[in-house]
Amino acid sequence: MITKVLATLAVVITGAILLYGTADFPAFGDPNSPASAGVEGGAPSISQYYITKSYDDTKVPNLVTSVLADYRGYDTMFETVVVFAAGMAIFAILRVFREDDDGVPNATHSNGNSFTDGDHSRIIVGTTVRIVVPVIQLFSLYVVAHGHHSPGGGFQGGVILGASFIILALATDLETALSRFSEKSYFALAAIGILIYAGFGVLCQVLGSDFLDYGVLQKIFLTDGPEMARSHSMLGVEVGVAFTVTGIMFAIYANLSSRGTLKSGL
Amino acid sequence: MENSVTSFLPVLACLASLLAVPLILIFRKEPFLREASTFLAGFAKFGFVLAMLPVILSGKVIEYTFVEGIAGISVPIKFRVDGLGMTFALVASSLWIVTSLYAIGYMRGLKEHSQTRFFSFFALSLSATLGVAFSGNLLTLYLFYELLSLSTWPLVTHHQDKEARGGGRTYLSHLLGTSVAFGIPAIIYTYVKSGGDLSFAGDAMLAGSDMSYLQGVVLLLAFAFGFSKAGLMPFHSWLPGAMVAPTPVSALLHAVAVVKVGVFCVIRVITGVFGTGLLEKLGANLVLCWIAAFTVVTSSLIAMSQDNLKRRLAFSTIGQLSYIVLGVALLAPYAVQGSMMHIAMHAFGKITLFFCAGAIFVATGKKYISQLDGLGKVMPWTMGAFAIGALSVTGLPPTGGLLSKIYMIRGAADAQQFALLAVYLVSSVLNGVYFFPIIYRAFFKSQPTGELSVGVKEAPFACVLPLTLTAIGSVLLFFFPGLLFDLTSLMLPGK
Amino acid sequence: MIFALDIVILIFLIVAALIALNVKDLLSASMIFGIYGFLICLLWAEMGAVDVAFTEAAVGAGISAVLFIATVYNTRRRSSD
Amino acid sequence: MIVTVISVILILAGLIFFLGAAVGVIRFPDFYTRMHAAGKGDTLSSLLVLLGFAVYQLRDFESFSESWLILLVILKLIAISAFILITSPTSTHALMDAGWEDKVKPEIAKDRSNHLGEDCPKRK
Amino acid sequence: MGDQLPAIIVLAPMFGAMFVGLFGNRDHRVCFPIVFASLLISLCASIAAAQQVFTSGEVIDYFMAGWEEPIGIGIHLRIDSLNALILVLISVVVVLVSFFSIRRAGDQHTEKTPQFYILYLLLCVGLLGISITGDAFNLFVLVEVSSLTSYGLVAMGSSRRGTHAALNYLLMGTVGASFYLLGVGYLYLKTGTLNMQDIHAILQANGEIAESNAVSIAFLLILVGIWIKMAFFPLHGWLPNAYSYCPSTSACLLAPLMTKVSVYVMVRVMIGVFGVEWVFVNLGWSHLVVWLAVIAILAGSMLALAQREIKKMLCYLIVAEVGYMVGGAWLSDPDHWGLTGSLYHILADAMMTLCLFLAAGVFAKRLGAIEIKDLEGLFKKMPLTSVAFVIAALGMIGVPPTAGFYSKFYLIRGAIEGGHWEYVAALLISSLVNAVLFFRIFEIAFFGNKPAEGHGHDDHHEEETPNLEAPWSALFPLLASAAIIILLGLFNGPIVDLLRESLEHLPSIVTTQAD
Amino acid sequence: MDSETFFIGVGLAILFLMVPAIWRMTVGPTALDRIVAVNVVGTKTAVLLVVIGQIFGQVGMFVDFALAYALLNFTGSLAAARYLHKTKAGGGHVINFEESGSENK
Repeated sequence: MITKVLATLAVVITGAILLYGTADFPAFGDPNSPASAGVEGGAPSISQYYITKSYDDTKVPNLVTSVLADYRGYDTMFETVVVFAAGMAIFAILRVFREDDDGVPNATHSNGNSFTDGDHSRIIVGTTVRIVVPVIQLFSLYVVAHGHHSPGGGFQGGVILGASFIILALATDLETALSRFSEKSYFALAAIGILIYAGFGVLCQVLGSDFLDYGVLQKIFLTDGPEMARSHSMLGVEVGVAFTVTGIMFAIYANLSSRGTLKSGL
Repeated sequence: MENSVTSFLPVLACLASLLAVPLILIFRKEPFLREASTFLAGFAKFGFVLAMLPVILSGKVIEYTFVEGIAGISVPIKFRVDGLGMTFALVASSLWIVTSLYAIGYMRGLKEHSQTRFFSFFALSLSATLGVAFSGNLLTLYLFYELLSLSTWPLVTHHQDKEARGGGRTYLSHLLGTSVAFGIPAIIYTYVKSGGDLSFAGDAMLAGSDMSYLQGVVLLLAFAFGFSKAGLMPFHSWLPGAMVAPTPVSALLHAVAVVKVGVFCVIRVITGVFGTGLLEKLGANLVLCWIAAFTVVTSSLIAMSQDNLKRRLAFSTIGQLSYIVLGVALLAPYAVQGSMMHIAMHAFGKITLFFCAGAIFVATGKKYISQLDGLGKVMPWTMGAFAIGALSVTGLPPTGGLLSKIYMIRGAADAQQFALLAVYLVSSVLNGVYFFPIIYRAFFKSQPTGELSVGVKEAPFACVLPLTLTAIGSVLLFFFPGLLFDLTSLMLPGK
Repeated sequence: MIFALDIVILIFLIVAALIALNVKDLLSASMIFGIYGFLICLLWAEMGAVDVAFTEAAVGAGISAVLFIATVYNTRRRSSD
Repeated sequence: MIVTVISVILILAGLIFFLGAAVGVIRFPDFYTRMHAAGKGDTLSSLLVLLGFAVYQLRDFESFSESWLILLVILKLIAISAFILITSPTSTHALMDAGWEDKVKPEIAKDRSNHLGEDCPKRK
Repeated sequence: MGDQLPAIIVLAPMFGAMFVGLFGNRDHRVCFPIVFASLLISLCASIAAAQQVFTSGEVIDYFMAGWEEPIGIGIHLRIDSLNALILVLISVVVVLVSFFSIRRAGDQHTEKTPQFYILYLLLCVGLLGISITGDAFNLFVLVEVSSLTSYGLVAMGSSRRGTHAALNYLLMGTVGASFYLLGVGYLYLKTGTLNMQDIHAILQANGEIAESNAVSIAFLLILVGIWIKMAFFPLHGWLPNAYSYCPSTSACLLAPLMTKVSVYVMVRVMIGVFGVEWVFVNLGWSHLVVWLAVIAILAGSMLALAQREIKKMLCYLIVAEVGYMVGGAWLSDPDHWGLTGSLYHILADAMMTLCLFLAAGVFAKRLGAIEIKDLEGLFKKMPLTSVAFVIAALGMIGVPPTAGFYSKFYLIRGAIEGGHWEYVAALLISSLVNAVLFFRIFEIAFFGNKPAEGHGHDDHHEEETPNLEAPWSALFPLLASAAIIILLGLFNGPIVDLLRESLEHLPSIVTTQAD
Repeated sequence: MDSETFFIGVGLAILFLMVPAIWRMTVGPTALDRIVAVNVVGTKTAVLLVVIGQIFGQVGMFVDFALAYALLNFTGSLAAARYLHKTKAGGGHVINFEESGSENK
């Protein structure tokens, strides 16, 4: 009981301190706050720079994607590394290798259409899933590709693709999902994703500029200016992120729901 | 800066015994070769020290820098050999040869276990002792001081039995504890106060700085108790505790090397860190004098009550050490020179006494004074040397102890400290009181009949030879003190 | 930012959060967490941050509810505290 | 003008059906009835509201060639409503089935026995 | 190629991790060569960068993705004299522990070796990234990377206590990271930029922002967040269990680095972002924090005294050492000796902790010794390992030739000049307690193998005990780290001179309590 | 009244129509009732997103988003159904913590 009281006390104190700190925050979204208009002591405000110059720097209308993938691309790379590390950590903790288990989950059950067999209650869900999942996967590719123009991008697309495999696993069972997207392949996909991302970076270094400086890739993409090269390479980078996130999302689900045995799962 | 010569000799001298350690480890299977390598190292060390003697006598100072120090940031690790360092080095290296001879006899006699480990740590502690002797600044001094306490711990606890464990624990807790608790802050405070200069060269570090009386006293006591190897009263109990060690260890280390290092550091602190001028101005030295005086008197009283021969000698050592501390704290030039000479005199005297105690134990297995009746007739050489040693320690004519005592008494008179003069005289009498009953009992009492007298004969030759040599040494020091006198006088003008 | 909607969604959010903490049955707790995710996505959408809202929608609706239920499936259903 | 009127009508109809569903969720006695209200009510009302918005988009539609973008939006809106139409009933069905498996007892008036038992004895 | 060094340092391990991800599963033997190659590359790169910084004296600036003109838009990596040595330290420790991990691949969890090495390399990426970045938000992302991988590494062991400890570690670590993020958010709202240099300039330029509550609360949040990551005393709950119940290879990797890099982050935030005179003069918390550090030191040492397991004892020693570093950094003495001492102590303590944990790992593996009393007759059974263990222990106690003494030397010097006598007392008491701790172990190790009866028995040559010496893959890192401890000690002059280059130009603080 | 306030009105109406779902969530005697609340909130959110898009004026941007939502919305209830199906009236697949602990020692 005492710990509950102490815990609430700590939460209340921290909350009070935080609120006290917000006393002299600028109003929400007012144009001449330090964040948007900059302060005279330091460098010119970065928000102004992004808003005015990001289109003619990277030819990408969606400002968020350009900041995410190009200006602060280094951060996003490490965000993907965090996701990758999470997948590895969950594998390291949960994955269990039985002595008799040969490691490769073999789809042993009947070869009938796994969507509708088993007890009849799976019919309705099975058919809906058979209709919806392909659409979701197609839509997720659209989201990845369309990161430049509308909200979306590598991370969201990857998550939706991962979710589609999870829906597949929910509708039928883990074995069929794993037979379509086995352990070896989703770890390889995850590793390839980050390699694509970092590969773009190193490619820029090889061509003589700094890490992740896509402008110099115009020699490869044969675009007339560095801006279009930046836009193309951002798309490439987004694809890399999508690969990693898809692989890791499904890895986490597979390990979590089957307690690491990759056999009978939720 | 007086002219200083950079030469590699001090390093060779210090490392000579260190190089013996691998030799000892290699020859651990053949005892003879192992003993030979210890001897070789002993002679080499003494040879290198002698080689440095002419340079020092001509007034120059030998320096050698291991690690450069950057001004104001880090302190260099540097050797600087001067008169005081030379006297102590001469004493330590010469007596090491004698002690290794004695140790071989003792160890063979009692068939001790793991002798390789014993001899290697013995050699290691000797190189640490010389390191302290030659250290050029307070940091190097502290470095070798710590190495010495660590390398002597396995020696003290050599028997690995219950008493050894207890003795070792008190030994280390005192030495390491005081050096960390008082030594480190004192050194760093001096470093801060003197603006980044810890070296003994030139005039004393804190000579220029403005120190209040209180700061002076606290710092002086921190140093005095920090270097607790000098055995000042509250932190002296490690010395009787260390008697648990085999006799060669207590002979060389606890009569010559370890305790003298403590006193050596106190002398360095008073002459090198404070400088006699500053102490006189502050008058902070009187506190130290009275502590030393108190130690002298009480340790002599305790010594009288001890029945175990080695414990009595231990308490007498504590008393003698406080003689030296008292002498230096008096600040009078004669007293300082007398105390420096007393290092050598007491070393020769006390080591003879410890050798005799060991010889008696090897020959008869007896430890207690009450059992020594009539031993003089049976072991004439040992007891004869014991008598000479006793004379030297109490400071009577035919032995060197007298000279250093006279200087110290003269110094006390110059400094108009008549009360301390009285302490000197009284304690000399007390020395006599706790030594002569032993001699009387050995020579003039008849041997008790029955079990004790049969088969008792003189100690093995390897034990008797060293103790006679040191006895002769202390007598020689009386007749030819010239060398010792010149070395210690070198130190005086500068301070 | 649409002030009117904002207030209502914030209230719902707080209610959902408190309930999610107090409910004993872990399955309902994960379901309420699903609702919490939906409301957060709405909040960010009406504050104008579309990309973040999209991510929260995909992760909140798509995966985190399912992962919570999978965890409850593999552990106990009744929460201990 | 006519377009906005139609869309307002559709949206209001949708809201009314939402209201019906909402009342159903509160008032109905047991799980099945609430689920039934929520499932059906929400699907239809979302459909209506979304169609209302799709119609509303037509208000500044000139010709097929220039404002194809608006058509795209309308198509997507219709797609959303189509998918809601597909997925929402499925999830209702799945939950109902799970509820039934979980032996959740429907509220039946005291005197009426469980007629479902009689009607389809074989499906226990 | 020379100017690409910062990127190479961070990315070599990342590429290594990915290649292990791809090729490791097929055949585990290929893992270690990739790991070793990538770590070696980053080691050479960091040494080259450090050498370049110290010879030319100016800072290496590296603008990620080429965005340079307005300072804040891209991410900006900096290697100055402050973090050049930290980079070298991390890569050295990481290479040494990779040797130690060869043996580990042999026994438990052989199926998970590739995953272990991936987490291992990604942790190195996180740590190197943290110490090299000049951007506040990027620091958070890298803290995330390193904490996540360390949760994985701690939880990998098969023992149930290990996973439970990892859960506590995860919960507290996430709280710490979110505090840091909140702090950075507050700062962004008040200054409008995320680049450390830029924030510093803004805080210097206009006073009223620096005076505002939001900025001081931002500093408090960042500080508390980092203190949790650092296991500073009141917030250290996760460390003892996490580092003692996890597999010994992870313990050897995490113990020396995680807490020390967080201390570096605290110093970087204090100097680089908020500025020294703002932190000490404007805020004036230095007395409070020094007293907290004193409590941390004493509590850490006392708790270490009470432990029976070796690793638990070492963990509480880490808590005490963190107290040293935080106390040192906050001494606010006139010419920054406290800061120099704590930076130097990062280097010294990392090596000492590495050596001690390697030794503890070897004891656990070869002798099955978990408790202190199992270490009977250690000196006889494993002579070489115990030599390294003794050197590291002397370092912890503060015996001169080792680096431990010199770091205490600078810390105490700073404390005396800053007038913090309670900090001096705490340091000395803690050294004494360390002495008792380690000599208790030496006593058991030294006395154990001889029956405790009187002296003078007959056999006089040592009988041969079975030599349980550790394999070379464990011995090499042990002896190397012991040697480095002594070398760090002997050459502390030049090292501290380099460290002080960045502290030189800081304004000296003339505070009231300087006596 | 112009279209913007109308759509805010519609938004508010939908939000107020969510109140019973939230109430069902708080009170809901069994877990299943709370799942009903999830379903109701789920579908309403998709519609609300389009309303917010309309208030902001760029429906095109929000439509993608709402479509994603509509597609992913039913995973929650599918997972819950699957869970209940698997654990059949609490009997079926109950793992006691100790036994599972020993298995992966």
